[in-house]
Amino acid sequence: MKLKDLTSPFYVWQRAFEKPYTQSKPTLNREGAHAYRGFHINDIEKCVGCGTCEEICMNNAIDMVEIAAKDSKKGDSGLVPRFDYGRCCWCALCVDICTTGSLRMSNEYTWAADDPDSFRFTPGVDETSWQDSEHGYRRHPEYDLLKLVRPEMEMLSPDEGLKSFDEVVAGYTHEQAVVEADRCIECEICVATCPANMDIPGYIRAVREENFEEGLRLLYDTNPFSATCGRICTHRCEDDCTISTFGKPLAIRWLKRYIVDQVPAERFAEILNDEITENGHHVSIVGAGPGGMSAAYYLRKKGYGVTVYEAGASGGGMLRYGVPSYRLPDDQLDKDIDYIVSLGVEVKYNTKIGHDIEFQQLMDKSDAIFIATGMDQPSSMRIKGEDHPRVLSGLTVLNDVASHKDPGVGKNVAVIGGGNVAMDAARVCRRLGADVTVLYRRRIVDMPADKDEIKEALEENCNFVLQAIPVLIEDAESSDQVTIQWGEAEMIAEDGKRPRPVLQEDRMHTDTYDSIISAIGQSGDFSFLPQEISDQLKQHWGKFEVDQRQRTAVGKIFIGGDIANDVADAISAIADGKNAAIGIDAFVSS
Amino acid sequence: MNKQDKNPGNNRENLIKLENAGLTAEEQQLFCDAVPVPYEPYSLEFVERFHNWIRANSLWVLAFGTGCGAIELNPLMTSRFDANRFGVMMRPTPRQASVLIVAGYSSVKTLKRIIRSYEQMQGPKFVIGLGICTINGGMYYDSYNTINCLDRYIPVDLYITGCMPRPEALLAGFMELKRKIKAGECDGANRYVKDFDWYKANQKKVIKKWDMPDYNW
Amino acid sequence: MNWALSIFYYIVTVLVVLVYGLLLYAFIAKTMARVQGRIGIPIYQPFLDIIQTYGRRTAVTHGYMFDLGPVFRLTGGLGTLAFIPVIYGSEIFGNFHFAGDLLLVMYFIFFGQLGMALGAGESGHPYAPMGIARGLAQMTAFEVPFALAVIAVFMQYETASITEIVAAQQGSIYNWTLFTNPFAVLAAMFAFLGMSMYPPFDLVTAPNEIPIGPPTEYHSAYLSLLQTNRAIFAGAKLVLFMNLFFGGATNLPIMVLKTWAIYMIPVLIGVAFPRFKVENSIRFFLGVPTLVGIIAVLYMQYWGTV
Amino acid sequence: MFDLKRYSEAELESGKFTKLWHGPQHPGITGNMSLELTLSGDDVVECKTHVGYLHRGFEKLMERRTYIQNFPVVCRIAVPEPTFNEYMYAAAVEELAGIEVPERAEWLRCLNLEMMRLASFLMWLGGACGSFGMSTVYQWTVTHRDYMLDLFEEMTGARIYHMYISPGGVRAPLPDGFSERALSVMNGIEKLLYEIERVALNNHIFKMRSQDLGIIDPEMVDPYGIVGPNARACGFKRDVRKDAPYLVYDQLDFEVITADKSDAYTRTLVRYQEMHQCISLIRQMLEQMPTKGSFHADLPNVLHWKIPAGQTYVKSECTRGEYGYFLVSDGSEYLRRVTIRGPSYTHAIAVMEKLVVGVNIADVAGLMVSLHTYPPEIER
Amino acid sequence: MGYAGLQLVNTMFMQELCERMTRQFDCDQVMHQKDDLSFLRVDRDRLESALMYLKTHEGFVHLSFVTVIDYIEDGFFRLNYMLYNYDKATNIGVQVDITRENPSMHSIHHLWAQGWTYQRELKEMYGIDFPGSPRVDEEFVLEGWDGIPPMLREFDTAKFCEDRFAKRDGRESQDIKQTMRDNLYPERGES
Repeated sequence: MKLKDLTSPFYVWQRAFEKPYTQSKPTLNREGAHAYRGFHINDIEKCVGCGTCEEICMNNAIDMVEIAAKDSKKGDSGLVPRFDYGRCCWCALCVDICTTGSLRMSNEYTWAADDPDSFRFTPGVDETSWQDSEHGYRRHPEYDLLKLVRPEMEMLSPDEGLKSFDEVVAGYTHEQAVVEADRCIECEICVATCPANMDIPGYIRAVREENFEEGLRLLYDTNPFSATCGRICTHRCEDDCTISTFGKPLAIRWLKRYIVDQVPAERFAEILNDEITENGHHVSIVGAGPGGMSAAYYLRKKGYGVTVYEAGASGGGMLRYGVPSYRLPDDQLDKDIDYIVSLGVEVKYNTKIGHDIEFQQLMDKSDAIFIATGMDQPSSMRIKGEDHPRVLSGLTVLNDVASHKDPGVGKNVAVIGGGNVAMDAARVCRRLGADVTVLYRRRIVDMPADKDEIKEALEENCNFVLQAIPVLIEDAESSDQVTIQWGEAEMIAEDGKRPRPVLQEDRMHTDTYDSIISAIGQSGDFSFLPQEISDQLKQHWGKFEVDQRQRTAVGKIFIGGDIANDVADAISAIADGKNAAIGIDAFVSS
Repeated sequence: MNKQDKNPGNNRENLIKLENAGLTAEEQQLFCDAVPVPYEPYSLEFVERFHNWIRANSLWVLAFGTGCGAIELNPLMTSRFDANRFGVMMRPTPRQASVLIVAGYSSVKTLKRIIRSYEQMQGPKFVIGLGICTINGGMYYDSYNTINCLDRYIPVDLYITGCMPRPEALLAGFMELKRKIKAGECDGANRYVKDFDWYKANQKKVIKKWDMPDYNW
Repeated sequence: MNWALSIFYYIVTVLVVLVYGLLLYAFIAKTMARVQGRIGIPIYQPFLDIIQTYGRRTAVTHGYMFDLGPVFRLTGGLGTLAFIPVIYGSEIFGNFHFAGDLLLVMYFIFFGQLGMALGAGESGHPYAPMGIARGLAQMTAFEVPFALAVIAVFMQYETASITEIVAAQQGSIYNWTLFTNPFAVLAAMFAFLGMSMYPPFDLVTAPNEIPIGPPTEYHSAYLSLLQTNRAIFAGAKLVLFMNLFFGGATNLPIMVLKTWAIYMIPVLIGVAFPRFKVENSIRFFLGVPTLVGIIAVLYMQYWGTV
Repeated sequence: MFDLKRYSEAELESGKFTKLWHGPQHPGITGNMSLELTLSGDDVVECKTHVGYLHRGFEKLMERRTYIQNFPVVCRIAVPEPTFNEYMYAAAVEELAGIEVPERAEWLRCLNLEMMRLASFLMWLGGACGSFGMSTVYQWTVTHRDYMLDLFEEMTGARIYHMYISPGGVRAPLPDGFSERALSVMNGIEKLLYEIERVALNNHIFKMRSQDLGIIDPEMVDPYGIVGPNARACGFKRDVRKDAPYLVYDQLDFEVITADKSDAYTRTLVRYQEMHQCISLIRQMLEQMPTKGSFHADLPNVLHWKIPAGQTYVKSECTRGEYGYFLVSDGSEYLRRVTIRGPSYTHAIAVMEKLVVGVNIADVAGLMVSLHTYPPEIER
Repeated sequence: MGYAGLQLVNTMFMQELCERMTRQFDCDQVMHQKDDLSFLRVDRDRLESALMYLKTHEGFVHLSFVTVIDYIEDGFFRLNYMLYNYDKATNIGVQVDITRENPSMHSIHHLWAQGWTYQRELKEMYGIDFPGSPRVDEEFVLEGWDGIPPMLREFDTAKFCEDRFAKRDGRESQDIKQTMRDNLYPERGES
């Protein structure tokens, strides 16, 4: 025994003369650290209700609920997360994975109550003491659970692309497709945005799991033009993809294309296994475009006898004549149409209603009629001289190219307009070896064309002249040429509305081109409709008014496609076709 | 609180029969079925109020670390947060304790001990459910061995959410408990007597090895 | 003196000692808390605790002995206090005294413990008898030096009346037993360490081994009685030691000061050391303290002249 | 080799001996478990451990959760020391999934682990003193542990369950000014440790109580699978950090601490020295740690993360010794099987039951603490 | 010799060991997971001797754990004995496949004094019997368990929970796709 062992313990008393450890102030509610994972805060303005938080929560602590302050809209389900603080473990995975960054945490942590059912709240909606807290856990900017970067897809270089009409986009390789599909968080927000309400997360999952047969079945559930849409769809879904808040949206379109590319056309029948039981009814469809053929497919699947009347020599409508083959090769379009035809749909080509057959005849022999003639008449620029022979319509140019004819645009071309047709026309002209100038009234962000198309057009050295309003078209010195007068425009916003281009009279320019391609829009031609029917069908801004299932005021007649919807793209037409099929089925069977 | 509505079987016949049920009356007495005695508040109101004030300021906590929440009781009771200065003290024996802290999840095996401890405590007694697991199962909502809602097995006077609740949150919880006791709102022990059969039925539903002596003398 | 009045004075004394005992307890608890680096209980906390346990509305009993245990314990405390002059020469705090009261006090000190032992033994909890066994064993052990010290004091003052012992120490600080008979005081203070239930001798209630010990099963009003007794008994013990060895007290402040100082001795050691096992404890008391006690007696026998 | 029973079952049940339950509701037990002691007088003649009061079925629950969802779950397995679970789980998943962790993340992980070790030891040291009746030291150490928890709170966002080491790296870099604050806490703890050395380790009664208590014979170490400080205290130079260096331990300067006799006191001493070692390691790391660079590897989409089929065993040195995860994946989004090997498993059951025989009832708590066991990791 | 060098030696040791084991105990499958971890598959009846050999002759003195993997699809349990060699710093996992029906295995409690604890756990959690192992039939972590062993793959803990432990009601979550359909395109998109 050492004496030191008896004396040194008394050293404890030294502590009595020091300041106590006890934290006397503040005793309660000491503020948590700045990055403390306390109670949740949700910015419901930002929240799109994607439900990823609910999915990742391992404790089932999150419910997605409807709230009064928010409605569903495209790209926003209108739901917000409600937390059960009888479950939450404050791991903050929900914050890490939050696609919009709306969810974060405060550094508050005190909540005591006697009612066990009271520990539920909807952050951002329910009044809480911590909702304005500045501190608390946030996802570190360099730390991502979401996959924000798209794999680079192989594309023809602009120079290469210009040399031929070969497809520009190579499509994903297997690895790329799986990696890209893996990015999907399956929030299902995009389903509402897709006009056809395709099961996008479903077929992306199929890609991820490399189950392409299942993927194809899912595609054909809602869209019989999958090969086509996989190439040229306007992919509104990608605009609303929740990943796009912080990163690149999912390449939904390319994944769809990837599925169809994996399955050879011969195996479609075997995989889709569409068994048809005839039900004895007959439906006539006017127009073999995407809308018409889609309706034909779904009606046929339900057992209807279907006859499609097409004025052109082959099916596909605008997809064939309006979309150049470097975006949509003909064989791909044929793949889709051939499958539909193979189910027993009768297509009468070169048959124009009102010319080869009277509309009334269809009315008499069919149980229902679906009209999807599309808009094939170019709109007028409403300026003087637009009937000049060197002023061509964009559609005509594309049509000629599609039918392997030379449109004769010359070496120096002006394209007027900013839509997809304008872009296509410009790029076709580039492939024909012309220098292209695109004149557009507004800014590049206002262009209705696809972002990809604009980008590719720019890459292919199309010269964009923006905020340019054509004023006058005149003869040029040479008869092979034409002169256009245009003025610069200023974007002027009037009382909060969308800015409008206003012509600046003092800044006028005059240019001379070999030809001018006008591509500022199209309209439909409904002259085949008998007057009494035409009177009954309501029109609005050149479009027919229809309901959710494409029904019109005339019971038997259903209308869809570009002539009925506002967006006028392929996928909307396909969706219209499908919904018309449902509507017709309901109508006929009632 | 319409507790009656929540009680599916508030008569003695509906009690779940267990393996011990077939024993002779003498042996059966060994197993807890006797209804505890309810207690009356003092007949004079100001006396009761005075006592409530005293009870609130002298909380004796049973030192039973039932789950992971016990880890935050250590700082609470020691120098940094020093709950002693608020009259909160640890008692190692249930007979003397007035507050039972169910610290987080309770496994079925522990629940049995919790009930046993609770029944040995003398009224008025208070129960604090600590952490999410006592409220709605928390982390272990799908575990085969942990209960989800504590208030089905013993009456709970206060819940503190968190995983784990920090010592400060615990202190705030104690302040809230004090407020409730002073206001005379904590009648958990009498609720337990009143709905004894309901509680027992729930307990017997999860605790299958029911060799619980009667501790309600 | 009127017996009724002296009983009234006694009751007053008990109350004062109770209050003082509780305050002293709280103060010591705060001191120990301070060493541990915290603030500790409020000074009035022991009062609240007593009323709180008293205010429990249910109680269970384990038999008559169980009920009687706390009563015996309190009787021990009250009896001890009854024959100790809290303040020397004071009419109110003088208490009862007669020629052999020190012996009676010694008896009362054990009476409480034994009564408690009987009661707790009936509680049925295994920790209670274990605590009792430890407590009695340790008590027997520290009783040896304490008895020797008291014998030495008897021999020194040639009286068994506490009042007279106090009287003999008046006048100068050098008249205190502390200076006149240092060995006896040393031996007694060793025993006091054992009596006061602070580490290293707190093995009766050792919380990490046998939680609470004998009173494990005591609750509600029983516990309230025990707590009351703890305050009174601690006060009585302190006053006894003050009277026997530290010259007693002639007024309240001196009493407070001296008892506090005596109380601080076990506390001083208590916070610095862990707990003994029971055999260590017995071995300890039968070692040096007993030796010192014997020396004290021998010293008085052969050299002690006052 | 199994058992050195001195009494037969029949004798134990004969009523000759006292049966005493030590726990689960008992202040002298670590965590929530119980010892069924059979006593002859004050001495234990037989002991049965009862665990399972904290059983949550983690291994089952983890089979039901995706790989990312498991990472907040695992830290609950050993409550006072969650970080090791996070690291082991992350390491196992990374190994099977073939993920390369950035260097900075390795340093941050290592720092986090060492801080956890120190915090855990602090609490343990307090408990070791407290179990012998020195509650003063317990109060001090728990407070200083709380200062460590403040650091954790800053670094990770939580006090107890940090959920910081996620598969792929860590969730956040160090906040600004962290190392200054960490160093000042380290200085405080170092000062405290010297105080404790004076007050407890050089305390006569503490030595008296703990020396020769629960001696682990070197012969016992292998059959009983004793690891960590318990084994090191009887001279085995075994430390996963040295034997199979993980994270950045091969870049740090430290020696394996051993002693020559594993009784309760020596085990305390070994751990005491390891605490100093922890402080030194933390200081080294704060100095050498890279302050730039990525701290989290790219993961596949965690919502449907599939890991190729495989099995692996990863281990690390926690405060109690070898802590390991055995992970089996079957190519799906869910793991097939995980086994968590906690050193408490053998320390608290087999070793405890052997060592406690012949020990005084008063020393059971002290012995239990000196083995440093955490019940939640036994039953999981 | 640095750590890397040591590791190279250990790797070689490991390969040689596996070869030796394959020769002696007919291990039908050897899997090298990493430098210091390999798995061997041995026959049920050779396990004891294999473990004994590894322990006494090859220095694998430390039993890290015993566990089992339930391959319910293929109808067998795979027992896994993880051993460790301190000198070579290498782990070896010895694996045995046993049938899922009335599973039973030789006890190893005489090889490692801690072995019985693992066996007790496996008996409770998987119902694998280890005849002769001490206290193997006592309850280990569960109390009053009345169902099939809970760690078996066929035991559905979520369902069990639902049946036995009451949940708090008032929790309902809305499906995003369905809500958006109801609100935005109620009549479209169905097939």
